[in-house]
Amino acid sequence: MPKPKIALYWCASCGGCEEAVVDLAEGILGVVEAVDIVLWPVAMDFKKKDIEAMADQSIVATLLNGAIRTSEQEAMAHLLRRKSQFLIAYGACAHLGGIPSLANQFSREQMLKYVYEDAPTMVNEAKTRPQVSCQNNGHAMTLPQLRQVVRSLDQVVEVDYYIPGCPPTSKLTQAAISALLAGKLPPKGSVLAPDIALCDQCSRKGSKPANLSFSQFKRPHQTLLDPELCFLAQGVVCMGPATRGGCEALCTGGNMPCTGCFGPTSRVRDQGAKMLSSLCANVASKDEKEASAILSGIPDPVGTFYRYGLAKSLLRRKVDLPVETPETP
Amino acid sequence: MPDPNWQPRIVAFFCNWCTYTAADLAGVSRLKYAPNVRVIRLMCSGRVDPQFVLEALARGADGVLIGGCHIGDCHYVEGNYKTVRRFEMLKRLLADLGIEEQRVRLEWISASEGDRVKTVINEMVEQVRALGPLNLPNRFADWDREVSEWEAHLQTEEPSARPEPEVTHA
Amino acid sequence: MKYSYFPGCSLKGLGRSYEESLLPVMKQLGVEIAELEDWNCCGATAYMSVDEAKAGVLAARNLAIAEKSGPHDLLTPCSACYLVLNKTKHNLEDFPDIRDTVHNALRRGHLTYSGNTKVRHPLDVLVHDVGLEAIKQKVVRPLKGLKVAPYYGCQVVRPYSTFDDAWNPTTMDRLLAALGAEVVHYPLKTKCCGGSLTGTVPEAGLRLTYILLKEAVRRGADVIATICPLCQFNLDAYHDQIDRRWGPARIPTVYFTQLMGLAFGLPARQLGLQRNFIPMKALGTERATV
Amino acid sequence: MNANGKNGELRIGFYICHCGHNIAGVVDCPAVAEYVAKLPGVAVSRDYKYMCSDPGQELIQQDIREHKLNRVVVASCSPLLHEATFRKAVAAGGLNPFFFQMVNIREHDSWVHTDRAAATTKAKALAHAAVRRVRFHKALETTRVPIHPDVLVVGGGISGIHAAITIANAGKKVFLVERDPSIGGHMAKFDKTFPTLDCAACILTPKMSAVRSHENITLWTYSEVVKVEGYVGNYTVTVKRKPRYVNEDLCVGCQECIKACVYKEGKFPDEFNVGLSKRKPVYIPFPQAVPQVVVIDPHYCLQLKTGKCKKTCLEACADRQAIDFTQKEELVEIKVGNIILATGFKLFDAKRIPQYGYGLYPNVVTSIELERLVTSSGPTSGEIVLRDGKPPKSVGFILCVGSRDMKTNRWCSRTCCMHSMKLAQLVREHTDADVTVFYLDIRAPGKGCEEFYDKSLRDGIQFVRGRVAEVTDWALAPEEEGKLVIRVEDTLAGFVRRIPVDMIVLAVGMEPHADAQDVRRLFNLSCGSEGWFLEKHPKLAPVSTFTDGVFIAGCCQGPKDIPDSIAQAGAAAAEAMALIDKGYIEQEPNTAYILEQDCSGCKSCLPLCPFTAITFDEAKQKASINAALCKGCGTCVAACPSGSIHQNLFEDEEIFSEIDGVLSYA
Repeated sequence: MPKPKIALYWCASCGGCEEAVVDLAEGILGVVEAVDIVLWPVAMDFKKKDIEAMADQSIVATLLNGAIRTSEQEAMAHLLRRKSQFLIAYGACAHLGGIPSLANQFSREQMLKYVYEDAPTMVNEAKTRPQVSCQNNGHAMTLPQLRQVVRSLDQVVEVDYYIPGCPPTSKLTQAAISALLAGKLPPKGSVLAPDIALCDQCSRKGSKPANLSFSQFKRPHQTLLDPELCFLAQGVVCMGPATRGGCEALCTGGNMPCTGCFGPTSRVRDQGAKMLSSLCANVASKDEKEASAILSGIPDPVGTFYRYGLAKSLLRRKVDLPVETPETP
Repeated sequence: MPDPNWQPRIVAFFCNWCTYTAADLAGVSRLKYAPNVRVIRLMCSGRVDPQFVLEALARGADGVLIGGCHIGDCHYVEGNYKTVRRFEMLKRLLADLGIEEQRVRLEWISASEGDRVKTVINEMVEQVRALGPLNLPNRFADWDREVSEWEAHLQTEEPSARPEPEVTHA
Repeated sequence: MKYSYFPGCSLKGLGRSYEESLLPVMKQLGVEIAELEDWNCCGATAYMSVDEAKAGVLAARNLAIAEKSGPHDLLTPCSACYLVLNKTKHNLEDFPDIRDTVHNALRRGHLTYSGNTKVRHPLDVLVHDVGLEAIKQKVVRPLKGLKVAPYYGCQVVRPYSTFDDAWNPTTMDRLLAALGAEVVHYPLKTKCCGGSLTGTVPEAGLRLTYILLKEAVRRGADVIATICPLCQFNLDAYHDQIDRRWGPARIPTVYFTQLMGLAFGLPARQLGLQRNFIPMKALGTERATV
Repeated sequence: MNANGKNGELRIGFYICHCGHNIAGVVDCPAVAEYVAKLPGVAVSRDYKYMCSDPGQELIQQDIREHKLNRVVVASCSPLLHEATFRKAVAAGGLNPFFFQMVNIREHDSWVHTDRAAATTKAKALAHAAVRRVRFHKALETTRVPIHPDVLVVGGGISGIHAAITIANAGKKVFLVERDPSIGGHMAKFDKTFPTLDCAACILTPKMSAVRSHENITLWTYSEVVKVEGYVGNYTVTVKRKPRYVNEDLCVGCQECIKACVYKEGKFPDEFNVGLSKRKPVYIPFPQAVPQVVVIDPHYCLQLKTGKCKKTCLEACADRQAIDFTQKEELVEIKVGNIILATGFKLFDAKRIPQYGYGLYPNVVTSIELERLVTSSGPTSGEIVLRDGKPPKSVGFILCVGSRDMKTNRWCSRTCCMHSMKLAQLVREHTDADVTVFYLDIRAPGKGCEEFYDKSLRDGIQFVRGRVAEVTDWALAPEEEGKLVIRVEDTLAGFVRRIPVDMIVLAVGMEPHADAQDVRRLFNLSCGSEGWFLEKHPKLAPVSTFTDGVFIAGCCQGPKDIPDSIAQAGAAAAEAMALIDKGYIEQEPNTAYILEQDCSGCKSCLPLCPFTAITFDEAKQKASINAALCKGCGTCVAACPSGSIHQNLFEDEEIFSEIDGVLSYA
């Protein structure tokens, strides 16, 4: 019997998710033993046309990481969707839009202008910008089109499962692959991680007082972080209470507060709104001005509450940005 | 082009004890106000989850009005303190995401202030009318046109992109 | 302590003794006063009742000049000016159409008025900013035994009773008491002086003037103290006609600043007291030991 | 979540009420019914004239049985009015009563809008929201909370006295708390009562004695409520008992100590006589005071102020030893099930209208001052005299002082017309004075009051219609010399008059107490914009408040005369007794709850609950909510960062579906 075919692909991502797969270490050998990897651009030399040549649904599962922000990524997502029985959003970017979706606070024009003209490290006097198509020495050249909106994978194609995290842990990855191979999968659309917030497994949980209220918010660089005390008890925003667990509390274990990469639990529609609600409710002051001063300790609410999830938040994007009419790439 | 028939749609969350009752009083007193507000009754303004506000905006509300008891008068002692703090941050968040401040409003209206319900609703409807439609569902659709059109384009190319069916020759 | 100063037409004309007494008194108290440059008519009287927007332009020009000249409050001794300038401030806040007209007009004159300059009456400034204690300190000749009827008139307390009660103001009562005078109970303190009716419908206007005078006399006052040039004129200038109609009700009417000047030991001539039709009797020469 | 319970298929019944023309006059009810009929899950959609009527309710029950409905939505009036009615109907039809949702299309729609199309659109949107929401409803049970049978009555005026006696007579225990040293309130100061002119003391004193002697009434005078905790059926109230420096149990009211006081004469304004007489530091408020116990005023008592006094009072008290200078303020905690507030009113301060000269001219008096002058036990032993001791030859009454006035109080104080007429008649009876009443309108709607007005006219009392401009002492004509002159526009004669009189009586209106806002907060009530305590419904629930188990009676709810106050006091007593005799109240099952497996134990919710209903289970490392303590505000639900706290009747999904519903119809 032929081994089941697996594809790994990356879109708008940092490469961390690829590392996470490599981090399976010797585990990867077991995986390689059990499956045939048919696509893994970071490690193996398969081409798009190889995939195109395969019959629809002939790949058992594709683990796709990265957000979707170019036409090419969309095309690949559609292609892999068609060829795979299970399409799995792997990592925070594919799951929620991830860090790349913070770009949804700006228009494409603002971004290109900054990157190609205004950035302090940029020397580009001609103000050359990447073009979707151009002629060079009589050769037509094309580039994928940069979309005006950054999207999570499921905002482009149907997704069967999600493996959360920036990046997902080896344990979760391994467990997901095992479940997949054993055919023991939860209902479609599930996030393959515990449906309980991070505090449940955080080693600092016991140090959190029962009557916590905030009279000041500090950012991690503004204070010497106590290695054992609950971050919220130190006045440092920790997204743990609003974030799905399953990450083994690696950040809080490493003396950094949770920034929310696992996304919300299944019971929450908007992770940022929920965290905002909980934090603000517990601000100590009853005076409107004083409360406002305390809350000014969180200077960037979007970056704080939606660090990984702006694309999948209820508003998705800064809503008053110009809408550019799509051009065929 | 703005639709000349457009009417602002405002979702209101009123607490059971003060503002909802005040709205009842406005009714009993036959005060007349703009018909653009849809009231959702909650027990306390403290129940207003910021998710509700975002959901309302995302689903097509042009504005959201929250009504609670005056500070110090909360039926549940201090639910409205929580509301006011959440609202402060929510306003900042919404501003950062490009939603005008006047589209969300928090008002303390006690059970006896039926006329205040009228004033606040009329004011807010006019403010939101002046701002024009927010219309997020349509904006979402506009944004996603780049995706749907590309998808349609990919489908037209699909037959040629598809591999020849594998044919085994004997 | 520094104030801009809008004298208005009266203080340069019929009511010049008001200015003559106000300026040295303020100087004695160390209050700096700078007269506005190029001020114009406040917009009062007839103009205000014919076209509020245009009257507002006149008033606002003065306010704009005051605002331009510095962050000081604008001292406005004449009650009519005080009312019109304050009314204009209110109108600019409350009525968008007036605001537009006024701002357009100011813009053509390269002026702006943002509403920041406050319009203050000297009585308000003296009692609330300078303070009765500081005033007492300057009294060298207390007005002991002088019975004064405090008369406020209408425009300073109505409709904008900003610094005192509309029906029973007491600021001047307290000020006069601080000078050592005996303040008589004078419940007519905000009644009409006859206003411009003394000239137009004398049978109505003069009757009002007469009531004020004869009640002051009946209550044993030696002098009526006033804060308004028109009141002072009405109460002082028509005694011959009043004599003819109702019999004599002779009592001098002076500005409260003139009484302050006397208490501060300034000579009567320097305070313009010689301009009164009904002269004030000379005060005793008793000097307090300072 | 399985929205349909075990039935599987969702079968919603929708009913829209015409409410006669109240709704149907503005909202196109059949069109709404037709629209809703097409929504998914709707099995029956009807419009009907009066849904709250018996046939309307029967219709719902019949449909539940015949059409196997498992959800019901009624669009009619406010749920605050009829939710209970329809829940009962749904239950009678065999469904759990909480499979029901109400849509408010009367108070929130037809009554406040005029545009038929817009109002109909709004009704459709609201109906759509309810139809969507109701699918998530769950079967719930109400819980029963027992009612503590004791009652607290706050305020010992005629209203509080009547309420206390009524309840006590029914065999329930009552605590009556009064701020002053004696009960009796304003009525104790009155000489006679209108319109019957019967003696106020004769009808009040027996009731005051009854309070003192009633075995079921605990009377605490000179005491104030300082804290109220709990909820209907279970209030814990803290009462501050101010020291009167006299042991109430030992004092027999012989008043020997008053005679013996080192002050030989009264020196301090007597509150009961509104300052018209003087009292000593040790005093009894008035001869019929209840309790008959003296009180020592620490502001004036030499011993209490300086510690240096001969203490002749102690000697006079001798071996009774009732006087105790060491008495301290005491806080007492009591448990009651219901509270009746009868805290009354204060009189308008006439100095706020300076043009009437009160406080300036000695012979301008208030109505209550004249009342004390008329009373035979008053400071002048019933002689109506001017300050110089002479009887007045003419008296003017100015009505609506601090009433029906945009500058002071806008409301009508309701009693001043009749009260002034009573005083006017008494002035005519006691003196030869001419009496003129200056009025805006005469309000005489009470039983026997119009007849009383007639009698006043026949008695020769003059009535001048017009609001008095001012009271002055300056004369224009010889007959005005030495008199007070009332300047008024006589609106019937059509000219301005000057009327000289000797005495002026200002009929001062009623106002909420200065601390009404504090009292309101203490008992968790609302006030109307004027400051009177707000009743739950102006017509249907005039003595109930929005806080269950707290009732209001008498003038704290608004100005009224004695019969109306007594009627309200009786009504409040009956409302409280109805709850006590039922023995329990059913609590709306809108409590919050935590799903244990979902809770991460983040503790964010713990500080948010003002009722300490949320506790943390250290063993399980999870939070849990005590349903008995939870009041259902939902603040913790909104705050739970992982969405693990839910609220019955207000589940997230229910509210989200309502939001989507109201927005799904343009």
